[in-house]
Amino acid sequence: MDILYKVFIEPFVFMGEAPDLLIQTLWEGLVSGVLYALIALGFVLIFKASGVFNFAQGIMVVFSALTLVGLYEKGVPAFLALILAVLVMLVLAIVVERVVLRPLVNQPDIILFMATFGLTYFLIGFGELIFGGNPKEMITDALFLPQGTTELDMLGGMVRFQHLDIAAAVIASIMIALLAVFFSKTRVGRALRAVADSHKAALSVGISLNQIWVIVWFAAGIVALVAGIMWGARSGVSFSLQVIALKALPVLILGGFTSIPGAIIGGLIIGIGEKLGEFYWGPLVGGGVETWLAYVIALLFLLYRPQGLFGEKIIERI
Amino acid sequence: MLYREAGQFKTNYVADSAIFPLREDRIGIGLIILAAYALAFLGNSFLLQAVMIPFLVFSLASIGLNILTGYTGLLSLGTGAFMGVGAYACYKLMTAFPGVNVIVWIFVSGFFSAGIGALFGLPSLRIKGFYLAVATLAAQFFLQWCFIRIPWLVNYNVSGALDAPLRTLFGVPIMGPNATPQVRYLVVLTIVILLTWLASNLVHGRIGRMWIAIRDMDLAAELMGIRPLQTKLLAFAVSSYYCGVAGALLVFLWYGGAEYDVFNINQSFFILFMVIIGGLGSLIGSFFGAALIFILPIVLGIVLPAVMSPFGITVGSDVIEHLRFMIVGALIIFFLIVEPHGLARLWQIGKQKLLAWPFPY
Amino acid sequence: MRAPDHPVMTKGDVLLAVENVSLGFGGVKALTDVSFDIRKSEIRAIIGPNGAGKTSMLNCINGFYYPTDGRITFKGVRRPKMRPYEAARGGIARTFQNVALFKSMSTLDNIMAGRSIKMRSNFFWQLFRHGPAIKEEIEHRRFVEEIIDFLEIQHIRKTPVGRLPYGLQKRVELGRALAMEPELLLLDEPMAGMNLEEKEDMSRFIIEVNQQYGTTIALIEHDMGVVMDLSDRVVVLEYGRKIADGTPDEVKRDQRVIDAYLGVAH
Amino acid sequence: MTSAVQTHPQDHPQPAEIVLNVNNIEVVYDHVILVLKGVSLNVPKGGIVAVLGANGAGKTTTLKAISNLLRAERGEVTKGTIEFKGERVDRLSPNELVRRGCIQVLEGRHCFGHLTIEENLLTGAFTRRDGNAAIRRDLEAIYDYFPRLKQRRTSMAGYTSGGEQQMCAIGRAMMSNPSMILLDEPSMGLAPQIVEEIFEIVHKLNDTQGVSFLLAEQNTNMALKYATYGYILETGRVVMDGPAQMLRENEDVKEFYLGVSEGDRKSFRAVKSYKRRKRWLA
Amino acid sequence: QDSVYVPLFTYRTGPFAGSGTPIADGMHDYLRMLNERDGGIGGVKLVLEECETGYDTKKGVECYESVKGKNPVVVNPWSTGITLPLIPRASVDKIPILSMAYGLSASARGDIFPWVFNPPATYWDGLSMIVKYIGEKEGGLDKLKGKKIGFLHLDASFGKEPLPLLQELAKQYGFEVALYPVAAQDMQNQSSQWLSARRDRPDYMIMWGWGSMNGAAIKEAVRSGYPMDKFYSVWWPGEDDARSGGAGAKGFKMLNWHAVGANFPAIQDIQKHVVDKGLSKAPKDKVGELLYNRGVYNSLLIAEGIATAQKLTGKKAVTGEDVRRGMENIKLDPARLKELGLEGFTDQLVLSCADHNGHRAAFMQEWDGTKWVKISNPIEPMTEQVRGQLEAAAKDYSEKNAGWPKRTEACDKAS
Ligand SMILES: Nc1ncnc2c1ncn2[C@@H]1O[C@H](COP(=O)(O)OP(=O)(O)OP(=O)(O)O)[C@@H](O)[C@H]1O
Ligand SMILES: Nc1ncnc2c1ncn2[C@@H]1O[C@H](COP(=O)(O)OP(=O)(O)OP(=O)(O)O)[C@@H](O)[C@H]1O
Ligand SMILES: [Mg+2]
Ligand SMILES: [Mg+2]
Repeated sequence: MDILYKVFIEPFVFMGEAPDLLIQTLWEGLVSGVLYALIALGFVLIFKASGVFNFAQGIMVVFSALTLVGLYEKGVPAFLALILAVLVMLVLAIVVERVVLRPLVNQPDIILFMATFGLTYFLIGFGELIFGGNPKEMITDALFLPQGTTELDMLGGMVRFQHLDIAAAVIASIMIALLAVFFSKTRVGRALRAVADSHKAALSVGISLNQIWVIVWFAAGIVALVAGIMWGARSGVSFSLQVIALKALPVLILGGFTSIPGAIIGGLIIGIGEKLGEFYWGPLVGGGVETWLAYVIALLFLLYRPQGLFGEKIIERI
Repeated sequence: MLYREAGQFKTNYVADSAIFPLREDRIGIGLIILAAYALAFLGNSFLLQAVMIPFLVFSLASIGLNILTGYTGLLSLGTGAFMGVGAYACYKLMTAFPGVNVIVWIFVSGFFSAGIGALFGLPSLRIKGFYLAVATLAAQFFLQWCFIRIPWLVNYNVSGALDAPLRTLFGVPIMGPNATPQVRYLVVLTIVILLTWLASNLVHGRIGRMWIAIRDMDLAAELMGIRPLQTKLLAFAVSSYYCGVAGALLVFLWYGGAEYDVFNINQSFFILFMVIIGGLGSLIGSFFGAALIFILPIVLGIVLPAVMSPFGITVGSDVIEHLRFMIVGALIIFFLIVEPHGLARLWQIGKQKLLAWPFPY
Repeated sequence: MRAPDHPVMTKGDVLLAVENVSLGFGGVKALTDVSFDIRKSEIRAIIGPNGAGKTSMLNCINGFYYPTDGRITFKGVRRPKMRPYEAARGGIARTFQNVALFKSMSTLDNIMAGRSIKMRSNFFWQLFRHGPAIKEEIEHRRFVEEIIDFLEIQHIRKTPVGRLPYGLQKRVELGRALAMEPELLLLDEPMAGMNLEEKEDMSRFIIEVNQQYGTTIALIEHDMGVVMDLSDRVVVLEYGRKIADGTPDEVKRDQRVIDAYLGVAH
Repeated sequence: MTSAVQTHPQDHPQPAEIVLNVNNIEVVYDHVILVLKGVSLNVPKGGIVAVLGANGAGKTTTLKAISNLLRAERGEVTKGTIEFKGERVDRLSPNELVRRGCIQVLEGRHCFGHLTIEENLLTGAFTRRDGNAAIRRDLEAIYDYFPRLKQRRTSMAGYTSGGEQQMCAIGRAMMSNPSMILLDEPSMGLAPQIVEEIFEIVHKLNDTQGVSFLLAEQNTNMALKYATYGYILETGRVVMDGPAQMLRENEDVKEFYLGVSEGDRKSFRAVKSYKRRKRWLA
Repeated sequence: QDSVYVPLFTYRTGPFAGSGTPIADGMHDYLRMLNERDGGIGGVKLVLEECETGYDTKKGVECYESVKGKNPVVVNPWSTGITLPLIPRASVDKIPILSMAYGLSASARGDIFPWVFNPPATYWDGLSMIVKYIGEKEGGLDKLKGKKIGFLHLDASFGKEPLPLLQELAKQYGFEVALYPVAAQDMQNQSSQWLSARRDRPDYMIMWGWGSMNGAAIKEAVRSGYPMDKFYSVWWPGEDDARSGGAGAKGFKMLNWHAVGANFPAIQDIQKHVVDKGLSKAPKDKVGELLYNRGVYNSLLIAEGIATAQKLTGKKAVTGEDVRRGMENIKLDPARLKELGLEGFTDQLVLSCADHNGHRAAFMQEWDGTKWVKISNPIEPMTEQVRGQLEAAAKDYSEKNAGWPKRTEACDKAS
């Protein structure tokens, strides 16, 4: 009985008692959700366009942010460094297409997945060789990212909103909206979905896989850069940031691999779900449930909808 | 000329459905096994301890994952955790019942991970492909959390770590500080050979065909009367069994002591990559994959400085490490481009060429 | 080949009855109120224009779809909602319109896989590939070799089926279905993409299976020559509805069938 | 090689300009499996050329070699040349070829399952640059050819029936406004009426827009009815070729591909399990 | 030419490179300086070789195996995960392991672990010092009654090791403990922990972190407005970690047992003989920073071990076995430190056959926004409580490892 009370009643009582903390929790969840979504978005783009599950997205986040900061440290003005970082991502997209994707056309997904793992290894080595393994500070000021905190007295307590988080949420939302429109409404967008369906058939109708791939990898590179800037500003730019990309997995799966809105909704569900879970229920088992809660949430949703919330229906026809 | 199919006629189905129908293959396998045993007496302790034992352990884990991912087509990212279950189970068993020989417990510990694996395999009926990965990821992170949070699992050790107490076989220490690399190598080798043989029996028989059927075309398989859930769960269980045994070997016969952290998600990926690069759905590929992913970096670490020093380039260990990462990454991509179906397929093509030799096709 | 396991029915009895079956997917109605029956040991053709619902009909029969309405009776028993493997175990086998072989397996293994439901040796023996396991394996291998001989595919016994040309793949698929020793065999366009010679071969196999073992066959096919020559009775679907049912000759002359399907040429 | 009509393409008087010239190509899959052993063929401008032959003869492989889709299946042209409109194309990427007007309809449909029928058709126009209006117009034209597609335009292609998918694949290729179509088994799985329609469409496109066709087909009857010239492939070699008319009248072709001997169509029920031998495989 | 081989396990790559790099530099540069300035130790050159572990147990074990054959005189794993598998091997291979203030705390017991050294203090020592300091600030340990202390730790054995002691102290002094575990994969994503901290409002926060967890924690603390002067850490954060908190990080406190800065003759010598000659990987301005000096301290112990071994045996090219004896006889008193050019660098350290740790005092230092400032005198650990833990752990270890070899190595009379 006691257990039931602790699990089903107490957390809600507490939510009611301290609404300020509830709001703060929701806000933290929202922010991390948006940031997860931003990483997941990079996965979605590439998956949508080429059916490749890009294991390297995490390292691309780190790599792009490192390039930006690294260039800045070498004395390049911030905005020039930003442009150069974007160019570096373009070059990366082209190289990846040439060297990795082109020879592996029409191979099973898992093989391409593996190839992106090779890419990850390469980028880790390459990035550390150039920029060193030391963590760096994101150049928040030079990029005119807002800092500071707004503290609102409300509901008998105080809720803190970081300006940086607000900016992150806004930028991520704009970015996601733009991409969603681009990929659903344009000719290229349609071609992209075709490619994801079948390389062979796409080739046969004259869709240039090479061109499409460069476009999406570049887009994913830019998304990675934005994610890198935002995460970097929150917790520093270092190679360990790469592991955060793992959190994008449940987001991605929950949203359904191919859906841009899915990434954002999935991000919010996971972000808010895990913060609520950790905050209100975590203490019952000694905390730290956040590490697996996201996956369990995603799993529960999947049992109900095996293709994720917004995923394309799995066609089972014989 | 030495490698020919011609002249070897099969007169009965027993011979024809043998796993190695070619005489040359049988001799080859025999020689390899012999050489592997001989290595225990010829190799130095670095080779045995740092190369061969881990290579065999990872091969075993790869075989486990290959059964699930390669043969049955179910992607799993929870290998690390399933290995962990085996290791912790083995630890509990051998400390609770020190009287029973530890070899028994190593084999028994696999059943625990089999059970847990099957449990986490339940969603596989409904969830497929990359989506299934989330179920196994949930297993990975949840189990890992359990390993840290349940001190009972490590007998309330203050260090929170697993350690390998002294255990003997026929009076010879095989576990613990005094077990020599030779002995441990021989034990691991024997276990791996035995389990590989069993796996090969399984995948070549009815059960293996059912697994492959599910992988290739699960709807058609179901329409042929193959029960999808049972078949998939069996694959999860067998696969996790192998991983569990590999986990126990990893901690107790290789490291000799370890934290929960060796069973983290990276371990899962590491094994998955061995399976893919070795060849999905190939037992021998599991060995190739383990060799490439595990041994190649070691070799590079030795070779790179040696290659560079004649040119007067001396670089730090960190640069070597960076280069090693880059080269391994590039080689993975290279191998995939050369043969996406893994090293096992390259091997097969090589054999086919040999059969056709001296003609190109 | 042996006859199927339960010889409860004799030629001419209704083996399977489809009564007022409808099937819808969201807005699309694939089948509307279709009724017909299949008698023991006959060759029953299902024809109709593309998208008429023929494949969907087969899918209903072997449990892959469950009709939204109506009922299906097999061997006199009304079929509950069941999973496809239960239908398979009940004696219904099929081939597929888009070849659904186990691509990476050899021909032999594909057909052996078709015998999975007949194999019983337990996990333990499988593990050691010994005793009952190997005995059973050999016994079934013998049976499978008979099928291979029958279908004249000895030469590709060990070839991975993914590499075979389409026509042979269809033949292997037939072999796989035969390995189940079914009572009712559903063939979905077994001759699509074949040339004349191969169609002749395939016809021969179908007739032989039907005549020698009394296997009941439901056949979907677009080649009217084949359908008219082989089948005992024909049911015609159009837009998910049954528009004709009868002997080939009757159907051939039916004006609705000519309009909807055959066109003038036939 | 005793057939009476066995000739080499070079020996022919060349009636029209050649758009496609395949010269003695050899194809190897997976580095070890030799499939085509020297195939040569020509397609004249505005011609309909049929490639006939048993299963596994290499028809699909030939077509894929032309459209450069082989590489995606780990196949490779190891010998010989392919020219399209007088240019060597064997090193081009498939989309370059489509841009130049040569498109393939793959065997076994290959529609984009998650796209609707209409989106499928529109992807066919990917390489076109002549504006939306023209594309819309062609889309309507295709709906005219295949009314069934119009009905199902908003369904996901993955859920449509086999025949609908086949129509979709052909329509999709036509959307690219090609000057040459490589058609692989267009009649497979189609109702007789539709087969006829499809061949009529082929004929019409050929007639009115001068589209050339290379047609791999099992339905020899149909193929020879509409084609101007035919090649017969067996185990990776051209064993016979000639004008369609001539092939139709050839005794071997009649017996093995058309199923008529001594003027009558044989009944499928009557076939006996004797093994005949093709004379050219002696 | 005689030489001794000293492998250095380092990690300049991987997720922990941020902490690993300065330590590696410090370790390497001090020994290199000895080579350059004095031609080694006692006339024998040191052969230095770095082996990159990436903080990965697998690679660490591989490093160990690859250096084993070259007769190393000591091994520094620099990771608890790597230390654990090496402990049983050390006695067999006769290679001493120096796990400086990390690793298995029970290995402080020389009678059970003759080959393992973990000076100058265990994590239990460290925790007791922090609690003691907090107690003093409150005006006596008894004033802790009713207070709440948060414990933010890496959710791994390293982070959990001090827990039993913390709980015991909590019972003893009547304070409450709130735990905030941080999983390794969420090191940089700590918003929930700090959110929970807002709910629990702990009066003090103690951190047990490593790698990028430290920097991220300081940032999050600033973000969530936790009072910095109530935030304490064990000895692992570095300047970079504190700096990442920006101006808000002022007041953050941590334990340390050695000086920061380059104002010591020995470190000046490093500048002169190593860094200025381009023999170091460290940028000039990093020399003398906290973790760099930590590396120097580690090498100081190695050098002392070797020097003492030479004195004891009279040999020049000492072996691992000799160095084990040497380590057991280390006596770093102020006089010796002065001799080494490190006067005032650290408190004295005396190891013995039975005590492989020393349980030395450490002091508290505070981040003033740009640098560390020492703010306390050396704080002695609460010996009694710590000893209890240690005894229990050692007993536990020997009980559970029935086959654990009895110490056969003789003790030198000096100790
Ligand atoms: N990807 C591949 N790998 C290996 N062999 C292949 C591959 N694709 C085709 N083949 C082989 O090449 C030969 C020719 O195949 P192809 O598909 O070209 O025949 P086809 O004439 O089109 O036959 P069908 O009438 O069945 O379509 C066959 O024997 C087949 O086994
Ligand atoms: N799972 C499904 N979801 C949605 N629609 C479906 C599904 N299965 C079939 N349909 C629709 O039902 C109709 C009948 O399809 P079916 O495959 O049975 O046709 P068919 O008679 O076999 O045609 P064909 O001769 O072309 O193979 C088609 O319009 C198809 O799009
Ligand atoms: Mg159909
Ligand atoms: Mg073909």
